[in-house]
Amino acid sequence: MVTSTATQLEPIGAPRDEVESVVVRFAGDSGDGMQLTGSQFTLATALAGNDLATFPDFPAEIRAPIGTTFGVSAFQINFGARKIATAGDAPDVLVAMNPAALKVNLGDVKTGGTVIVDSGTFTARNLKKAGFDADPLADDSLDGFQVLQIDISKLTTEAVKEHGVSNKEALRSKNMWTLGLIYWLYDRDRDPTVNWLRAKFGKLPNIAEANVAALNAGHIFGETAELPVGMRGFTVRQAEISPGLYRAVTGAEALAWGLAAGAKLADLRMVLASYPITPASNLLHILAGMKQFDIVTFQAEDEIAAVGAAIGASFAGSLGVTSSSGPGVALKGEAIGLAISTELPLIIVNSQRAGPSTGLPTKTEQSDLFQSVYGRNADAPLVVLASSSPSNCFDIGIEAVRLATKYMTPVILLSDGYMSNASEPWLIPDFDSIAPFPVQFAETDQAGEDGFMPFTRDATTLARPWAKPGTPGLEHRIGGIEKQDGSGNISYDADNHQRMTDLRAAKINGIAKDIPELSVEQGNENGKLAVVGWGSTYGPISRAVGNMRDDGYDVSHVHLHHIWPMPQNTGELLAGFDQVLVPEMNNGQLVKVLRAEYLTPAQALNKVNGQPFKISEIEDAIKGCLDGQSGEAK
Amino acid sequence: MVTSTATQLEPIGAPRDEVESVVVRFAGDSGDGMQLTGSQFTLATALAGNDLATFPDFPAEIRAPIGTTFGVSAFQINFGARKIATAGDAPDVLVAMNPAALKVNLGDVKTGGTVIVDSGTFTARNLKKAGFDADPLADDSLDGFQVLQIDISKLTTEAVKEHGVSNKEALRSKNMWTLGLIYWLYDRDRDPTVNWLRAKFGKLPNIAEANVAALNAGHIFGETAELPVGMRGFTVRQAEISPGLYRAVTGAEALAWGLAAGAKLADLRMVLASYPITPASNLLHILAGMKQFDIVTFQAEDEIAAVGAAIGASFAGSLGVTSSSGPGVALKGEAIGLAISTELPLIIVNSQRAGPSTGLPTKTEQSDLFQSVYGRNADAPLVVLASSSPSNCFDIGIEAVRLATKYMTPVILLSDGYMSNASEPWLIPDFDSIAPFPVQFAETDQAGEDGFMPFTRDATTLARPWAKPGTPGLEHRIGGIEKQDGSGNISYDADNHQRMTDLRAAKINGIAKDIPELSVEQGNENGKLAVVGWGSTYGPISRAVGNMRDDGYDVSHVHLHHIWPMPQNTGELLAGFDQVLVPEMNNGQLVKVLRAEYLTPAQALNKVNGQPFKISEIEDAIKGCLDGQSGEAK
Amino acid sequence: MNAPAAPLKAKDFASDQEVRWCPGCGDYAILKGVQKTLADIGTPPENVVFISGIGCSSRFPYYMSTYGFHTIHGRAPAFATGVKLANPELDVWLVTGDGDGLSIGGNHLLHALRRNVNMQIMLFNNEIYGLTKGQYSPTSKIGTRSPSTPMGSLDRPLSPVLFALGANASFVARAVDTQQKHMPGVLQRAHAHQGASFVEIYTNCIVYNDGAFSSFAEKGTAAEGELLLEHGEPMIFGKDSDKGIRMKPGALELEVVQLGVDGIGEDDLLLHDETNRVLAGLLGAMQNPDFPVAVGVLYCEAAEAYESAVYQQVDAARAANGNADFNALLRSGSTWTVGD
Amino acid sequence: MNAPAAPLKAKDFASDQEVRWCPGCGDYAILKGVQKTLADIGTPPENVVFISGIGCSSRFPYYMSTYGFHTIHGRAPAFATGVKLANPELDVWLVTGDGDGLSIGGNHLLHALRRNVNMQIMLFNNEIYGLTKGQYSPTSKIGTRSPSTPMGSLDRPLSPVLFALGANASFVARAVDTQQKHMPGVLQRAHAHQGASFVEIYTNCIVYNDGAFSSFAEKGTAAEGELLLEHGEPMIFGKDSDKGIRMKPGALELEVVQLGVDGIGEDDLLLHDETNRVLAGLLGAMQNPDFPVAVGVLYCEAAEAYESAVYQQVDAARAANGNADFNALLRSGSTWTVGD
Ligand SMILES: Cc1ncc(C[n+]2csc(CCOP(=O)(O)OP(=O)(O)O)c2C)c(N)n1
Ligand SMILES: Cc1ncc(C[n+]2csc(CCOP(=O)(O)OP(=O)(O)O)c2C)c(N)n1
Ligand code: SF4
Ligand code: SF4
Ligand SMILES: [Mg+2]
Ligand SMILES: [Mg+2]
Repeated sequence: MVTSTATQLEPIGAPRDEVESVVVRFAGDSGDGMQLTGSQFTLATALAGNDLATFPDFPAEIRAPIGTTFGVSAFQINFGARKIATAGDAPDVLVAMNPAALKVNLGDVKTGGTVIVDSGTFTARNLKKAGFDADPLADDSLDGFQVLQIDISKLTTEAVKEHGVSNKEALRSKNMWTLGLIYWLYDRDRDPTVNWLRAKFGKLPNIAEANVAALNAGHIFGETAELPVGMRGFTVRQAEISPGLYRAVTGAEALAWGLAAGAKLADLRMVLASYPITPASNLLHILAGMKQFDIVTFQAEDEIAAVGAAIGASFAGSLGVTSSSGPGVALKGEAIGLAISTELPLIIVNSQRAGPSTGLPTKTEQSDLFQSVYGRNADAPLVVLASSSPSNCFDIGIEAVRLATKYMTPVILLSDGYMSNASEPWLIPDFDSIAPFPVQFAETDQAGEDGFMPFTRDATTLARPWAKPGTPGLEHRIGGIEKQDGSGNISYDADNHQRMTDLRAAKINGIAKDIPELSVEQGNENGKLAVVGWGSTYGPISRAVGNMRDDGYDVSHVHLHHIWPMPQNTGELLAGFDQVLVPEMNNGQLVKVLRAEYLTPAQALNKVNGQPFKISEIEDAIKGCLDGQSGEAK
Repeated sequence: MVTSTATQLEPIGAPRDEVESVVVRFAGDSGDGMQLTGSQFTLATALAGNDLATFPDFPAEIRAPIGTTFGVSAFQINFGARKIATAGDAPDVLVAMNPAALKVNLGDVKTGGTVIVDSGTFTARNLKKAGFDADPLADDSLDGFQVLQIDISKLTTEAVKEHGVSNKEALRSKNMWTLGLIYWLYDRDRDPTVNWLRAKFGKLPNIAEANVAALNAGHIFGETAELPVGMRGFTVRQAEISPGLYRAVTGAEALAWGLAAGAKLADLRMVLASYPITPASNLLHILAGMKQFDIVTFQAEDEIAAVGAAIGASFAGSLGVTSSSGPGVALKGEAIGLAISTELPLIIVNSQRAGPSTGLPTKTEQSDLFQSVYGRNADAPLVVLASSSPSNCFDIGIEAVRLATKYMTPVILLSDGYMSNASEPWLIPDFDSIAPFPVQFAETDQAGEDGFMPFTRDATTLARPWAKPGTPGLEHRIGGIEKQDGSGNISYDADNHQRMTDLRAAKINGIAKDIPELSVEQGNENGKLAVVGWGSTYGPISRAVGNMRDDGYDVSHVHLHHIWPMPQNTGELLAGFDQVLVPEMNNGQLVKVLRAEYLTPAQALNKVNGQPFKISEIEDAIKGCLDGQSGEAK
Repeated sequence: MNAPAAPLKAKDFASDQEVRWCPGCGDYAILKGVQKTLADIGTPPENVVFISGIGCSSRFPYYMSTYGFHTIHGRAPAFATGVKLANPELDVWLVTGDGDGLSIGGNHLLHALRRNVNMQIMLFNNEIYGLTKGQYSPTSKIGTRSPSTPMGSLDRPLSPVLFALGANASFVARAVDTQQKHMPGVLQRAHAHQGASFVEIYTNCIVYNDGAFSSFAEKGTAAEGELLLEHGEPMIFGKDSDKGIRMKPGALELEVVQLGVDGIGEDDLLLHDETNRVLAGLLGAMQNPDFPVAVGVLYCEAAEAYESAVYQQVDAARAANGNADFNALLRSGSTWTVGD
Repeated sequence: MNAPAAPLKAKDFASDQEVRWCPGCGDYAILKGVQKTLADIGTPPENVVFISGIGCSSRFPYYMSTYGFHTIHGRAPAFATGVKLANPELDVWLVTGDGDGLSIGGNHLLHALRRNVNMQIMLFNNEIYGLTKGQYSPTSKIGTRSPSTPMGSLDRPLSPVLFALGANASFVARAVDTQQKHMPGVLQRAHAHQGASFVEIYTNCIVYNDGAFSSFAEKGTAAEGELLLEHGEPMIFGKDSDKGIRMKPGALELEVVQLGVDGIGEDDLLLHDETNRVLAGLLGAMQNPDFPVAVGVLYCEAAEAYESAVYQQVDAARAANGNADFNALLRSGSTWTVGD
């Protein structure tokens, strides 16, 4: 049952090797439950004290015919005894539940890596569906990998026999068998998963027990079966992690909670108006389940209606939020201009995806920075923020609410498909320790002789007052036509338009004073090379810079959470480096903004293939910048 | 009847003074016929051999109550014996047909300039409507101007008495009386206007003759009345103008004709799909009247439908064109992304107006450059062109069609409200001398074994073939999902997405090789200062640079018609100057693109008050850059 | 103690902004009618919000002393929905035009109507684009010559009320700019209705489409050209109240009959039934010259307002989940502790 | 000489692309039905263009061997209008979904229908958003639990056919995915009609809304749950053809009657009249379980197609102005000569 391309076999129960970090990818058909498997393994790994990061990869099709390559679903986890920055470049271990999963994922596996396949699925029919001309288990396709061919289907069916489940149900537990094996491989505790299974299938005890049996059987198989050379259990030491209570969190969850927390801190009702679009819909779904937090969600007829309703909600004194992905945000441009002109708070969340146009909806990209900073008619400045990791979405969500309400301005918050779906452990903050920033609405006595003046400004922030309909004495009318400075009445006056344009720009630029200065994440404050990132490239850049610094390179990591306006010292900080490299999952956008703003001779490192950067790709680029340069440090 | 703030009077029939150039502004109520007056004066001036430029200024309201300031309509003309670059900074002569017209326009008049008012309209009621607390003709408001108070209303009524028109109709001829006076002032020929009046009112001969009588009466008044000191007739020598047949043309007309000409040269039917919006509607109106040129115009339900229909028309093998202004173009962003992704020709005309949001619809601005170059989701490159003057719209219209069809790409063509409405004399080109560029559609035999491959590319242009539905054998399907290089089938392949992104960028960047190199319009190829403009700032920059060069300043004028991609030598050319100044009617947009692309330390000169630059404003900025610098030339 | 407030007058609802429609524009009359209606209703101005899109008609909010939002072209229903979602207590009035509401904004109008968001939607129908200088609109008659259709328009027009009925609207009515006595009654009914109340108001654009409704909207033509609907009343019209509407025998069609001729009496006439959507459709389709134009409340159906259903869910979620506790939320699901 | 072309078969209209709907999705059946219809009609594939928006249903064009354009969400009618304006000879078929066509795309659908652009519009109604994983749509029943409405949806649904009638559509019909015999006939009628032919096709989303139409769209339920419309024929349905539809006496309403009971015979039943828009509205509103669901051609009215009127104007302009001469155009109006 167990065969191997390697010929020698190791004795059963060999001692475990210690490894610093590992990347495992579970891959199977959409129906094979790979996402569940992955999240259980994640939890077990977190409980084992490793640091980790994960990335689920869903198929583009809703439910592709079983066994086809475009129906393959995968879940990758990177875990280790050190700080884990990304979900990992190349898997050390690939679990392929069918030929299609093997076909799609094999190319990514590290040379010499381990490939575990359910050989029971390698039938002629399945091979054909996956597009194999010949059986890869039978030819030299897998040379160079550690291959574990196990008829998992059959072993699972046998293992669950006694629980009286149908054959179909039995095969549904294959993923638990596999999970059991991987638990053995990395010495994880099965108990939480057993508990979870029993809770999940509470009303179907035989299904629950069948799954438990499969899990145990896989584990026992690892302990007892004869595995190929080098294939023995591993241990991964606990990572040094700040103490406290942790959970796994995806970007979408953290963002939903961050926005909700922000609204609470601002003492506002939140109205989220959104139109479904991949990969942004999750935020709508999560917030739709949080009504008890005084959150109203509204599935509008389209993206324009969504942003319109959000702005209407803000006009009425709530926090208006709208969310979409690139093509949907494109539709919101005109209305965002109105929010800029009327100076109302508004949050626009963009979960970016690969484009242009419909593009690759399920693939990631960070190519909407231009659209965010520049993508509106006329001079229309607003705030642009970008979160750097799943858990950071919580903080950025709060920051977005703070700036939107304090400065009466729309804020675009950039996330991306990768970040929304990826998860990482999160040291859960104490909500009560976060300083609130309650909104002060204008009050009746603020109306002067000539009535209320909605376009007067706070001297420091340049924000105008926010007057809630329903408040006597503050009746006022606003709109998208240019407004008289102060009174807010329609004004066609030439000089007033100049003044208002300048004020709008000054208000946004002034926010630079109210955000943290830019500092280096790793490395020196000046030197040979700064690698400047934004958004979800944080992880790979951080690891790559760390590795290169370990190798003696003079390189620093700088990361921007505030894309517009940028921290006041940005130009100055970057001027301290001989070279500036800007890796982006686009064709070069932040790099252009930095060059335009500071004349920094920044160089682009672009990747637009729908996949996050590999650490090695950034390392190579750093070497490209620094090798061949003279001087003591590389 | 004629009084003056000056006390001395000159003898009748004094000899004429020669002046080099003059700016006259006609201003009155919307109902006073100022636009007609202006265009007749323009024609007479062109026939007199002067160079000229004009600018009409309509009120924002459709039909404001008579006599109010927001109902004032004006027409300005600058004419002279030299090359005229703009409609002029400050009027030498203001004609104010009522108190409101005086109120709105007086501030612009040159110190010492001439103000002609119809004193018959300065009633208490009209003064109040115009917002005057006291009669400006009675106090010191007009000190410092040459004032001609004439009861034009009364004189006109008398002049037309014999033609049996009603009092209302008589007063309608006031504008012709005034025109007659101005004709006398600048020694223009009345005959063309007389002919025009008789043709226009062919069916109402008494109205025609009343107007002719008013025109003549105004003229006679000039010849015979006692005018104030310094107020005598002028002559303006003929300008040196290339010989040939001329006409006056507005930007909207020239653009309509240019696009139509382009379609003809490309051998295509044009489908213009548009949704009305100020100041873009004119283009729709003009093309709607050109059906005999195989032009189909379609007033869509909104801007998205308009761009969609235009893309559909291009898919079907016609030239799809859509037109709007900033807020409307904002709505088209998503669909433009589809045209980029499907690589179909498409022309998007943006007649820019002041923003953000609804802004000042009837005021000009050139603040949609960012939106044009960057304003879409994802990496979505296209071509951006900008015309520099009313007549240049014809050439740029043709260039837009040439690039769109040759490169299978959307082209954004930037005009603006000022340019659309302004007119200038145009040496009419010979259409037969323009080289045609007929489109070669794919043919049945281009389909290979696996069928037609819509995403193969021409090796030089990187353009894909254009296959017309209806052609046997070329059936193919396209859409906004990423396409397999070559076949055009849907592809979720990572590397293919990278390749296609690169190809899309390379195709657009490659166009830089197919456009004229950037050259200086005036001045040296390198030196102390380059003033770089785009769009309708051409005129004032050109004149300002000319004036400053006459004064010995080392300054050159550079102008970009191709905004994206820019001419290949742009960076190099600009690098030859110590300083680069970029005047824009926005808050600094081209300047950012130049900095981002070439790291040129370009400085912005911004103006956002809804008005074109004054020559003096640019001259001042040039002085600001160069004065206080050492060196022989200033 | 609060002194009893003086009853509100129409002018209490006028803002200090100069009204800038063309002299003679029908919108002036509507403004008057609306101000009177609000005074009659007596809602305090601070609780009222006027929301509009873009167009001559959409300048309306500036002229009201209430809260107002002049938004962007066609999207007013979306903004208004957001206002109601944020604060269902506000009294929201929406002003749109035939271009704003039915051309660019057709979809938002459709969805506000079907969702039944509680507001009054007044569509000022002048069958033309006023603000952009006279292009034809989706309600313009076929053959309309306009700057964009110099040879005449070709598209079949929409009927705003039939559109609203097709959109599953729960309240559909019509009023006429010139009929100041009639309009406030219709608007009050619209206000009283729970949900999206759609009122088409014919208005004369004196500049670009003068006289579009002269066959029924003028003093001399109203009696013959118009049918005033009253729930439960027989459908009688004409200067001498001598004409009526009945179902054409044996057909699913209306016909005009002369009372007293061929033995036709009031009993043969249709009684207006506001609750019958099919009847509303038949009435909404009536056009001059063959039929009188129906004005008044065509259709009214009791239904729940969208935003009140929304808040019932919010309340239910609160009841089921207790007070929102962020620390509990963040700690829900699987957690683990990393020790010191 | 041209050899007489072999008659087209359904498979001549199948492209080489793998069909990627979920196994069991109703869209497969529609694909088959459409391919058969096109073969029956016999238009050469190169003259046919399929245009769609975004959604599971909107993947349709990829599976046809004709020209195809998978555009963006909701805007397909606009693209299709452009295609027809550019080349009225093309045979244009539009595929949209209940989300694509009635949520984001409602306005474009509305205007394509009222303009009467000559094309066939097939709205695949599965009462759910398939592609984005199961959110409720504008046709979902109130109370639909979906990822975005965990406590149930609150908006009143739209009826696609009533919407189309309100949009002044000239052809309105219905078909059902599972009824392969019936569908091609309806589609052929749609194709034959000059103008925008609207066909709602019920389709089962097996993943997110399985069984939404089981009360009439399945083998066992069709006879009782459905009324097949035929112009001029009495409205009879039921397994034993023993039920019928008539006007409720004295009311503007339909009712179901049992044939042979209370002396009711075929003569009492309504005859279907495709040309009566009001009848179409009554039929379109019928819903299970009280009424059978009406399928077939609900409404059909002869009308001119928009694009043919457009080209009549182009031809008239040509006839009036002679051949387009650019040099003459540029020299029209006032000109002057500057001498050497
Ligand atoms: C996005 C956008 N597109 C177009 C316009 C131009 N526009 C303003 S109002 C209007 C039509 C107005 O017609 P209607 O709603 O009937 O109002 P009316 O002026 O007739 O009262 C148009 C096309 C705009 N302001 N914004
Ligand atoms: C501008 C834009 N907004 C949203 C989406 C996401 N989206 C794609 S299809 C769809 C709904 C599809 O529903 P329907 O039209 O009913 O098609 P079905 O999948 O049910 O056949 C949505 C919301 C998108 N692609 N583009
Ligand atoms: S253009 Fe027409 S609708 Fe607009 S204000 Fe004037 S009369 Fe009224
Ligand atoms: S999700 Fe539903 S509609 Fe989409 S392909 Fe699957 S079954 Fe069909
Ligand atoms: Mg209108
Ligand atoms: Mg659907």
